[in-house]
Amino acid sequence: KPAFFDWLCRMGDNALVLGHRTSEWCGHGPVLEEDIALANTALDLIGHTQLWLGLAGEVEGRGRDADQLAYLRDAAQFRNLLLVELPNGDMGVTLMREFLFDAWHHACLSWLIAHSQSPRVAEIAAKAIKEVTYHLERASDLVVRLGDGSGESHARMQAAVDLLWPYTGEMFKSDAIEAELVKAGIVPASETLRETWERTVSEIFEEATLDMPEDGYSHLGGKQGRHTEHLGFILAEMQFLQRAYPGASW
Amino acid sequence: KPAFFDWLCRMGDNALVLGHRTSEWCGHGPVLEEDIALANTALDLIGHTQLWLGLAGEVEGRGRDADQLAYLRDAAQFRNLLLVELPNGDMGVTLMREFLFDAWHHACLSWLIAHSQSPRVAEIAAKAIKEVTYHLERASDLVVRLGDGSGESHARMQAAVDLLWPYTGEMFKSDAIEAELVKAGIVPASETLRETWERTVSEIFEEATLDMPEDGYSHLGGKQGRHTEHLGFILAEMQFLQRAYPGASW
Amino acid sequence: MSQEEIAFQERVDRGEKIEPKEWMPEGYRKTLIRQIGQHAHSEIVGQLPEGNWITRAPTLERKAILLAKVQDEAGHGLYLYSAAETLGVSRDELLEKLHSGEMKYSSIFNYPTLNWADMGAVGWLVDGAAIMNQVPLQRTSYGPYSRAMIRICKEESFHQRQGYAVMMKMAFGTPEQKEMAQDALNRFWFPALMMFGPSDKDSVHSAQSMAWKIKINTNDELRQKFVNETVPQAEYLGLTIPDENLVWNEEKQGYDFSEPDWSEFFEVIKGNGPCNRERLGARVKAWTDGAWFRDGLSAYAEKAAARRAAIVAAE
Amino acid sequence: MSQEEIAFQERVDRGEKIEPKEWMPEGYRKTLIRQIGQHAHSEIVGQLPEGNWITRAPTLERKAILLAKVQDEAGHGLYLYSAAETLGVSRDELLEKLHSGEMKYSSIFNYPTLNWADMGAVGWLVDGAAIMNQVPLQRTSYGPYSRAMIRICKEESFHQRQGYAVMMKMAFGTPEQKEMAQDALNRFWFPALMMFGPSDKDSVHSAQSMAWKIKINTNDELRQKFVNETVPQAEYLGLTIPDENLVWNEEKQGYDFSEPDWSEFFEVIKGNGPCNRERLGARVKAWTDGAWFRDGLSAYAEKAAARRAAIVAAE
Repeated sequence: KPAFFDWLCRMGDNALVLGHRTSEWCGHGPVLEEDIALANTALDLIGHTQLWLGLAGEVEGRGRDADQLAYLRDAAQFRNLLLVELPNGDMGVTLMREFLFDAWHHACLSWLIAHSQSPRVAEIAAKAIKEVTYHLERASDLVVRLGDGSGESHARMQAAVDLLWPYTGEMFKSDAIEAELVKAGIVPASETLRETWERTVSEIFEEATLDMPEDGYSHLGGKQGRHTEHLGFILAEMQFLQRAYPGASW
Repeated sequence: KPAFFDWLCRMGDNALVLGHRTSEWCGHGPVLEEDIALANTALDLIGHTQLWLGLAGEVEGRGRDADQLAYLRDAAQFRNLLLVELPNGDMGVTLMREFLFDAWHHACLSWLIAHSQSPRVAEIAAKAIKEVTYHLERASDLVVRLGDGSGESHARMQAAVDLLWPYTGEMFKSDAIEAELVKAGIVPASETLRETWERTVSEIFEEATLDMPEDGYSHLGGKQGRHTEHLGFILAEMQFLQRAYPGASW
Repeated sequence: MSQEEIAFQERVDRGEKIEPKEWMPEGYRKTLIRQIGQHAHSEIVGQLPEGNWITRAPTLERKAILLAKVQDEAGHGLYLYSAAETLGVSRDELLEKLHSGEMKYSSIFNYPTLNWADMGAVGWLVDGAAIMNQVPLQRTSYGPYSRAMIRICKEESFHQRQGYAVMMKMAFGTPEQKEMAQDALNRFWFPALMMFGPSDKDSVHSAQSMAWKIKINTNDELRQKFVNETVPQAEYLGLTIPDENLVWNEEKQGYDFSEPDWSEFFEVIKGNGPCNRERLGARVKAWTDGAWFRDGLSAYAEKAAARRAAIVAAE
Repeated sequence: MSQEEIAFQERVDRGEKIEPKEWMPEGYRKTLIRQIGQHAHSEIVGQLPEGNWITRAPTLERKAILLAKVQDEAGHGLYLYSAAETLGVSRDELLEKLHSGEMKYSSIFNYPTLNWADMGAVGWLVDGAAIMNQVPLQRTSYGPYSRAMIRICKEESFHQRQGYAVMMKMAFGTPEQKEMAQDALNRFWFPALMMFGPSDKDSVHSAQSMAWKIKINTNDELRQKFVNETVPQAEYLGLTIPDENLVWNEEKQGYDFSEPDWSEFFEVIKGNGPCNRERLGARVKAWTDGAWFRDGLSAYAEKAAARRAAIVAAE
């Protein structure tokens, strides 16, 4: 049960933190259509956060709801991938991160729908996958168009790949908490998602004329609560009102 | 007494917020000597914060100490000038802001030492002025050297002046709270400091070959708690630990 | 008036809609472009004051509502630029004029959002005033504009209700929350009144615009209507409108109230509002930083078109 | 060995200090430049992990202490670049090598600071290990280096005590604070042990450096000394050193402990540590963004010199 809680926080925190980063673009996008699409993506992710952290709170059974989990845990209790907390960089980095994450997210949700022994988990995954399918299509399309676009857009997209690649390995790295849930048939072993992910990524990169880096060093730790220095600043901002006015109703 | 508390917060919050902005440069300065000088300036300002807010807490008489005032008030309770909460910009903006503020700060402290009917206020001013004199000398020197430096450094310094000028009028704008204390002989009327300030600024600008803008529209409100959108973000970061772990001892 | 102009005016008077390809006076076209363009700009600049609180929204639900709202505003911008495009001006041309300062956006967005209750006040007062302006425009003479306004008004009134809901939470919340609500009302009341523009007595364009049904009511009529509707809402919230002269006038069956400080209004229009530099700066920066993105997409579109042409040629 | 080299080695053996203008072997000079430069770089990069918490320091006093500490580090950088300059290399040359990646800084600064207790752990463990390395270097053969180390060690031991004081507050504080303290110790323990470098058995340079008294103790000696001193301090705090193999060895009158993961050490040196990109990136950005500032000061200095020359010529 603590393992299940932990895993649900991983899912919820990915959505929450990526939603936060995405929402930072609101009103600052390169074209109006992007302003709309980015706000929409952030909105979907906040919706997923409510579902995953809501279930996490139920599983934990200590009366914490999704808001309390989102707003009253400090960085070391967060379980998101390092990838999603990195600064937005330019729109190339933001889109590439979105694409690399979506490709994993889609594979993960697909497995959960098809195989999870937890009906609640399968149900949330089924709700989320519709939106994530759209996110993945949109991100793939833009990666292709910008990768195979102008000289500058190609260079920026390749720089984004090279910057983010060392943070992708964490998606496929198992640990004891996951192993427990894999045994129970609730979640996929992380490494089993790699093949689908790599297929998606290599297909899109080929079309986008982008090089896939060699696998090298991977930055790890997010799933265990060891984050980058960025997460603390995200939370200081996100949690301010709940921290400053404890118990108020909004 | 509420007026006195309010005025002491103005002094303390100026030091706190400018100290915060200055400290953001730590480790990111253009030369090592600047790293040292900026850290030192920030350190001095935090020291002044402790003195002013410490006295504010005593005057208020509700048991709040300097830390509680610094860490547990929200933006609308802050009384600093808008000038000090503006983003750092480049080093030109940071130095110009420092100079414009120091010139006022020095004039204000000088008055307090010579005339304030509150011995406690005069005593704090006497402590602070040594450091502020040094800040003003340093900032003046750099404004001159950069203003009369290269074409680019001149252009950046002039751009900094033009950006910051509309925020200087607030330093010389009185209100009812101040009027009460002026009557009691504790503080100077804001407008009386303008002459000294303008003399300092115009002398240095002349040497620096910088143009003094026409007086135009002034942004107001900081002294009454109506701030820019920037202050909320400063406080979210600054106050995180005190807000997240209430009552802990550090 | 030429024959064409007379015929045109008769159509407008009969309540017919003017459609894009139909003849219209040059002044009508120009006034519409200015008005629709300015409205479109207001929608996209209007993302910023509320966008300022998205990352700090106090609950996940509030965050989602705010995101949806900001997204709607961008969507409204899109409808309106499309409506303007039917008059022969491209979105990029209009944006260029926004960025250069040649065209304006609503001054209200040059005020800062300083506490969470501002998310309520913006919805309640700013969207409220906008709706008051826009509802009559559903009956405007230009077809595409009228249809855009119908769509927009539906969403705006939803936003206004959401804003009022935030206000209720704050006004009926803790003492600190109530204080924030009052502070928000204090700061937004007069700027909201200014949204209707100065008294029409001083406006030269109004008469012609009203004849063309581009403008339906006078500024003063709408302002009075807004005050009449808003005061009881503030009373329900237990908040005080920051106007000592506000009083019910039995005779006119409406409130008497103080004029806003029009010198402030003109200062803000001149660029001296609290946030003019930040707001326009943010949009210009977004546009400039996004140049490579737009260029990249264009380059791809050209390549793709060339590839398709090559395939067609080979067949 | 040449006569000069023999004489030089005899001076070193007698404990004489070598001064800047005196003859020295080229290898001695080069090794010193590398060692002092790397130490200077470590001081300035070392501002960043602690600088990360200045804006979030939990009390005004803690903020002031942290500011003073970071300022001291920059000051140490200044002494050390000056010491290196006496060997004929300018600060700018050394910085260029830092920025290009040709010269390194201490790997410890590539680890992130993730909670407030890290401000304690950095002082206690990182400064503690640094002092352990530096105290013997007060007796190093090169005069300017030796004198810089005396000054630096005094301040560093003050920093270490402050760090330990933060650790005490955290370890004896609320359960959450104690958890942060333990977490900080868990993350910094092995990186601190790595600060002494790999075992000297594997190092080719060590023997020569020791003969020249540029290096005084072996890495393993110093690491053992550090563990012996630190374990009781951790016990006093009620914290657990994250090493299952840690045990007192009565015979050697010291602790047995696990080797750090040297593959991690070499990865971090290669650039793959958690923060290498951020740390070096921040310094390069500071330098690049500051170019106009440095150029402006130079331009002024030239103008001022020309003005003085003109006055002299006119007299």
